[in-house]
Amino acid sequence: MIHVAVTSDPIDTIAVLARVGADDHGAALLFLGVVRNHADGRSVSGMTYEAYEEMATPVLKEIASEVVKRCGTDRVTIVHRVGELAIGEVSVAIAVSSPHRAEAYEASRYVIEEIKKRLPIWKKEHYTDGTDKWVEGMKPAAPERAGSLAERPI
Amino acid sequence: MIHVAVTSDPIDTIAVLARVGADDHGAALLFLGVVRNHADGRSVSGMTYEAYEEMATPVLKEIASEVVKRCGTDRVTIVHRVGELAIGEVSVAIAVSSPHRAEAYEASRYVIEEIKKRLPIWKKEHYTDGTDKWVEGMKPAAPERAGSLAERPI
Amino acid sequence: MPLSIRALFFAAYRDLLGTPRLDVDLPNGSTVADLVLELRGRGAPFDSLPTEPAVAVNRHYALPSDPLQSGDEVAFIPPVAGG
Amino acid sequence: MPLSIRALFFAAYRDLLGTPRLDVDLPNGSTVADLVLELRGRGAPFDSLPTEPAVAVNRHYALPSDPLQSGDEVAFIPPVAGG
Repeated sequence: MIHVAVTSDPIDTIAVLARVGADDHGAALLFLGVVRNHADGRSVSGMTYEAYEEMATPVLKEIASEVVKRCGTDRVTIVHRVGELAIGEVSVAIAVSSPHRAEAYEASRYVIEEIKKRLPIWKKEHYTDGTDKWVEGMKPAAPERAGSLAERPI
Repeated sequence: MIHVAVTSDPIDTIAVLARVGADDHGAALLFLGVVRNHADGRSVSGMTYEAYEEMATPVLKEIASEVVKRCGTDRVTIVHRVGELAIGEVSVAIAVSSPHRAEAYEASRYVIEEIKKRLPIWKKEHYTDGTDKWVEGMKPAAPERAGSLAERPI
Repeated sequence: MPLSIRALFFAAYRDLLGTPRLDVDLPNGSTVADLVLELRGRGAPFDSLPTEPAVAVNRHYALPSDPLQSGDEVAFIPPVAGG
Repeated sequence: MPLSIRALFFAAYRDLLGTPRLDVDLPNGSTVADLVLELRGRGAPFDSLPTEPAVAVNRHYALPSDPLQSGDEVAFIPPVAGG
């Protein structure tokens, strides 16, 4: 069971964790990304997250589906926050569960690394000196396919 | 801040997670070990955990201290349950937080692997056919030191 | 009949161009690369877009050589920074 | 004066021996290995203990060669299975 969401509401981390787990699962893992008070040596007062929401949700679903195939767990929940976040607020929550712990760690790590590579979400850091800046992120890789109409998803 | 406990009460996983986190920490990770309904192909109805409690608590503290040194996070909480556990109940909860995610994953994994290697806790599987068996675990490694009185911790 | 494309700009690109979207007409047979060329050819501030930005066509990442169709939603994706 | 040792047995070892603890007197200068030998020498069921079990002296893992002192708490640690 896969569940993903992009939301402007504060993330209910307990609810995210509660979505995973099964009677034959011996391990569950909850990862939280949290807004912190500094970046590159500068003092941060808060963060604005912006998403291309119509694309972000399917990309999250895609990442979750890859985890099911690769890591052998069918319980993955990913919730990403958007909007204005204060220090200490949760920007992303990832919950997975699996029969054994190794797959849970692998699955959780895979999700957050793929999010950093290709989820169309951006964040602007607000500094305590009143300035702000879009965080320099990663350029998503081009798709691995020939550029033909026939192969392009419609 | 390190917190460890061995308890016969159900683990309040939210409280475990709430113990970690700091304004300069961007990642938090909660690992849960959960009793599952099968082992080695046999159907399991529950589990009894037994600890050498007077030793288990200091060993957990030792593991947590090692994490602080190795992984550069000072927020580690470990709670291990003992007693009779039903399927789906949490046997161990490990929460860590750190400035960046890599250390959080490393720290969390280190704790659970070391628990499996040297925490003096044992579990008896109760099978649905009415039989039970102590789980074959790992023999803790002998300490890495010469066997002299002077070097033995008092 | 030319292609009618809707271009979307997010985050730093939106701030750079001062708009979140733009409707663009292109000749038939145009590709993603042609759209980038057309926009950058408009001069400042468009020429500050990268020569090969990440682009999603109808919410899927696309190659510069991918052909466009009328009605396509073409999003210019600045380097992402989720999580 | 002999050493007075308290031996503790957990989990499978306790079930094997039918007791969680035993007070044992040993000659001065005895080591962990000597205690194991003394116990295994008692015959069944003690001879089912491993020849080199994991042992903790006063709650720290110890080596077979570690000397014992009177009053030591020596725990026989079956293979652990926490988590």
